[in-house]
Amino acid sequence: MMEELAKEHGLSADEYQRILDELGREPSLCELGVLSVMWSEHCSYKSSRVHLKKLPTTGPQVVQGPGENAGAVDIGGGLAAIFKMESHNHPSFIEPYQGAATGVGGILRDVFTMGARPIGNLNSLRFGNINHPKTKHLFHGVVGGIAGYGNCVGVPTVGGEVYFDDCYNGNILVNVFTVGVAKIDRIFKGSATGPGNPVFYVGAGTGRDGIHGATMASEQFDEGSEDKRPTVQVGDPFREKLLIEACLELMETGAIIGIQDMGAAGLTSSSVEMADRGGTGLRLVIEDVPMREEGMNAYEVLLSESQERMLVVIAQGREEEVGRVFSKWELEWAKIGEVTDTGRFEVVHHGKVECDLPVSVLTSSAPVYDRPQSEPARIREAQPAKVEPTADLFGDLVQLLGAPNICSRRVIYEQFDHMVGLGTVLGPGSADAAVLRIPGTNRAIAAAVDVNSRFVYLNPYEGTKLAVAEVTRNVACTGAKPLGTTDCLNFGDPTNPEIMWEFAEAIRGMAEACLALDAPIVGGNVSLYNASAGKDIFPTPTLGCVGAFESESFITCGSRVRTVDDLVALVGV
Amino acid sequence: MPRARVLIHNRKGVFDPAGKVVEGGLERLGHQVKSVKVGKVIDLHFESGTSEEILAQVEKMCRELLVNPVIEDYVVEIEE
Amino acid sequence: MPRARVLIHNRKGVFDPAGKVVEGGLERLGHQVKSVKVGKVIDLHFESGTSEEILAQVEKMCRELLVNPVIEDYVVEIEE
Amino acid sequence: MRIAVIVFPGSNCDRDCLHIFNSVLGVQAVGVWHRETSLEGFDGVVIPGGFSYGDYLRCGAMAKLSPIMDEVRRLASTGRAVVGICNGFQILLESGLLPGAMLHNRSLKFVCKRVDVRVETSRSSATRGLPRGTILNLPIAHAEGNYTVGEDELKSLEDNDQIVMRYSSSIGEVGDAFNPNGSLGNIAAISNRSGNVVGMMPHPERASELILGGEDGRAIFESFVGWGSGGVR
Ligand SMILES: Nc1ncnc2c1ncn2[C@@H]1O[C@H](COP(=O)(O)OP(=O)(O)O)[C@@H](O)[C@H]1O
Repeated sequence: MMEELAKEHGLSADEYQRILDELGREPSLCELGVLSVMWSEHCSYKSSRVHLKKLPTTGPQVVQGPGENAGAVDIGGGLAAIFKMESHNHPSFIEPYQGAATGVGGILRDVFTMGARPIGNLNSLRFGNINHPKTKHLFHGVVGGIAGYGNCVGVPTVGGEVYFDDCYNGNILVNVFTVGVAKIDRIFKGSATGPGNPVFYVGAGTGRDGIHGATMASEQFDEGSEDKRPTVQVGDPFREKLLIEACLELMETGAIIGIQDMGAAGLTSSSVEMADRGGTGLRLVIEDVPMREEGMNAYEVLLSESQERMLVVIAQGREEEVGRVFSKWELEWAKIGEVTDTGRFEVVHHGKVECDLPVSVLTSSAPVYDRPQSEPARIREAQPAKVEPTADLFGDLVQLLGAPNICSRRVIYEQFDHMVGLGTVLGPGSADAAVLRIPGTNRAIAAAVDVNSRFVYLNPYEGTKLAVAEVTRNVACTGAKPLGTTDCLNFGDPTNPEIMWEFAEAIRGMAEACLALDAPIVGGNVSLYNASAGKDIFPTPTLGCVGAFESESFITCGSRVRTVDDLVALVGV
Repeated sequence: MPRARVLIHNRKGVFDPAGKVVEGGLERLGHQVKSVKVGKVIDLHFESGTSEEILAQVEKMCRELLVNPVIEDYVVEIEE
Repeated sequence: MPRARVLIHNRKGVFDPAGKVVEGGLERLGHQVKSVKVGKVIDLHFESGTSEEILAQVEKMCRELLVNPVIEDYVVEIEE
Repeated sequence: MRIAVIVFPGSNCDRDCLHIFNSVLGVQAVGVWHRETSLEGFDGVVIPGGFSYGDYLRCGAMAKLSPIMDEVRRLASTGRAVVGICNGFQILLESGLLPGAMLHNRSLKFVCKRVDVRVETSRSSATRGLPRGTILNLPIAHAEGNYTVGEDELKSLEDNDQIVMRYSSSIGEVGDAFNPNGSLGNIAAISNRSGNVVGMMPHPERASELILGGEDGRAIFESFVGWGSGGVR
């Protein structure tokens, strides 16, 4: 029976056998739930890990590479830019407004978790054909959700990109990016150290929403998937705003040992990851978790993906500071457990042990696959398209400028508050990258997100190199020096060897370009199974880049023609 | 003139942030209330039609536009 | 457990942009509707109390917080 | 001179306003948490923009319940300058310090862009140094800025010179084409009768430094500061 249940949890027969071997016994239902989310593609990167290892991730400017909640680069003046990009594709297809909104919420938490005040959001969106019957609804929902969340938390949405293509008809992409700034010597990590230290839960209460969202994000869409509805969560940007302020205030007190947001797979992945990084164990008491629904069991509490929650390890003796700060900000908080030296993830509910697993089984023992690859036939068969010039070049130009993939994005970015925070020197529509100054200093950064997935489809290796080149060039055009990149790798079904080949080739190109341009990858996200009705999307490795200015005075004027008689020069090959 | 009323709330288990905030506000004013849910009401006026016709039509509207079944539940009330 | 429902609409003569948008949306879908009004519904649950007590209390809540009389009208319904 | 910038749960332009006072104008300003009960020693109050209480129920509705609002009311009654920006304007309306209410923008969408506004009076605490007819280019960012008020009150606002700004073209034409949200009479800002309490939808703090693309907003802060502790004029 357990085997059947394991299958329902998305674990293969092999994977289940591996669990039996590791544990020497059958897991409990609760343990099975925990194992399934930790071993899901979303948390374990089981299909991508072998490839991601090949990316360049170091450099003198790198303050924090992959492995933490977000990456960080040194922008001078004792400051670090902390940034990350994440996908919320599948939830946004099912419920565009809330899917996109909670995507923004999640990426913000990844960044302020590290001690950075978020100063800018960007996004990269892909929709189906503009005339497809679903596109309009999805488009308005996603743009509305990004606006609704970002505007309310008071982080400006300063740039992004939007493309329409048939390949996204049944599987849109919503990639969201946040950058924040922190003092280099005040960066916080998601690590649980010091056995005996209390573990606190802060933020909104836990409900039954989003249970199994993490597994859902790794499953392919099929006809019935629009019915898998309760897995979508509702975001509360108001509470997130309070959470940002409260966490930043608590960080000032020095009471925090480690802090981590509860993202996909909620309480489970956050506590397991914290114990794993700290080389410790964690013991949680379910009935102490703030809940907003009655009668929730351990399984539900562990797997809930309720939004706007954080896990914090506090130095023993500093407990009352948590209460002081979080009560002031009108947020819920509770001590829900402590750090142990057992190396185990233990969960008790009313005295009953619901889960007792070695942390290592959940993390390092998770399966890793080097899946088979094969080059798709289209790569060699592709022929250059023939475009015949017409007599009416002006007419063609007008038509091009009005095309959905080229026309003005004003209707989108005017719905985003792109000025709050007084940082936006060059906002959407004014340059190839967003430029944000850091008030109170003479420093500024630039950030951009880019990829042309059609190029990547035609040649994953060259196309991804181009994406890295484009995103760093867009940053450089504003006068900033590109320092680091983050990626969001949206691909199809990894069990299809052709998709895996696309993936490996894209990584090869990305590695080469990032190395050549000295823009190491400091963080990233992988989203697989982007397919509907057996049809995969174009491989879409979205790149985000952050660069810095030595001084505000190096900011160029953006991409606008200024005055009559200005010189126009063409630079490059 | 026949009228239909659609009452829309977040589904059970789906978080209702507005309700939570209103609850807090009422408490601050000294009111004792167990829980608050905030939803939408849509009143539709028709030129004509029997209750059955209107009910069928409004149900269709709910499916097509008015309600987001992923997170919302609804009730239709017909008045003549 | 007693329950009160407050139905809030924009006052007559006050523009109801949400209603207009829904009206347009329904028309585009081929529905015939004379007019649409979009409002709020607030459901309040109480531990206890008679209908009269609750009605009095909810009326007070409406005056103090729930309703903005400059633009809104409301109706209270009590259920036991 | 000491300015209070009120901070509600969900305010998000409080830090921006503090920056303009403290770092750009060199005027001391401090954030005051909404649960405080005294504004003793302050000469003016700014209620900043944002989403107090998430704008749930109605914009500004929850904020009016905060303890600090009694003090804001008291300070207002002594003639000190009280300016509400965006969500702050909505809070002043809900609190009854200014007449009228806000509806959703007629587009039903949030709108963030620069607009031109025409100054309609120089007797408010926000426009004291500015001649009537001055055009200011200021950002707006709101979903509910569609100001409305009863006919009689509108007339009284007009008769008493309480309309502070209207949306306009860059050369000062006022008309529907320049109205970003559908507000009655193209109103962008109003004041109370004595002119010391002002609510405005535009964000002057976002246009007070050249590096952010304009300085028109500075005049508003300078007027506000200049209103001083002198009380009713
Ligand atoms: N989803 C979005 N969110 C915010 N800004 C956007 C979005 N899409 C496009 N923009 C902004 O609109 C402008 C034009 O976008 P795009 O057409 O992609 O420009 P380009 O091709 O020149 O990079 C850019 O400044 C970009 O940042």
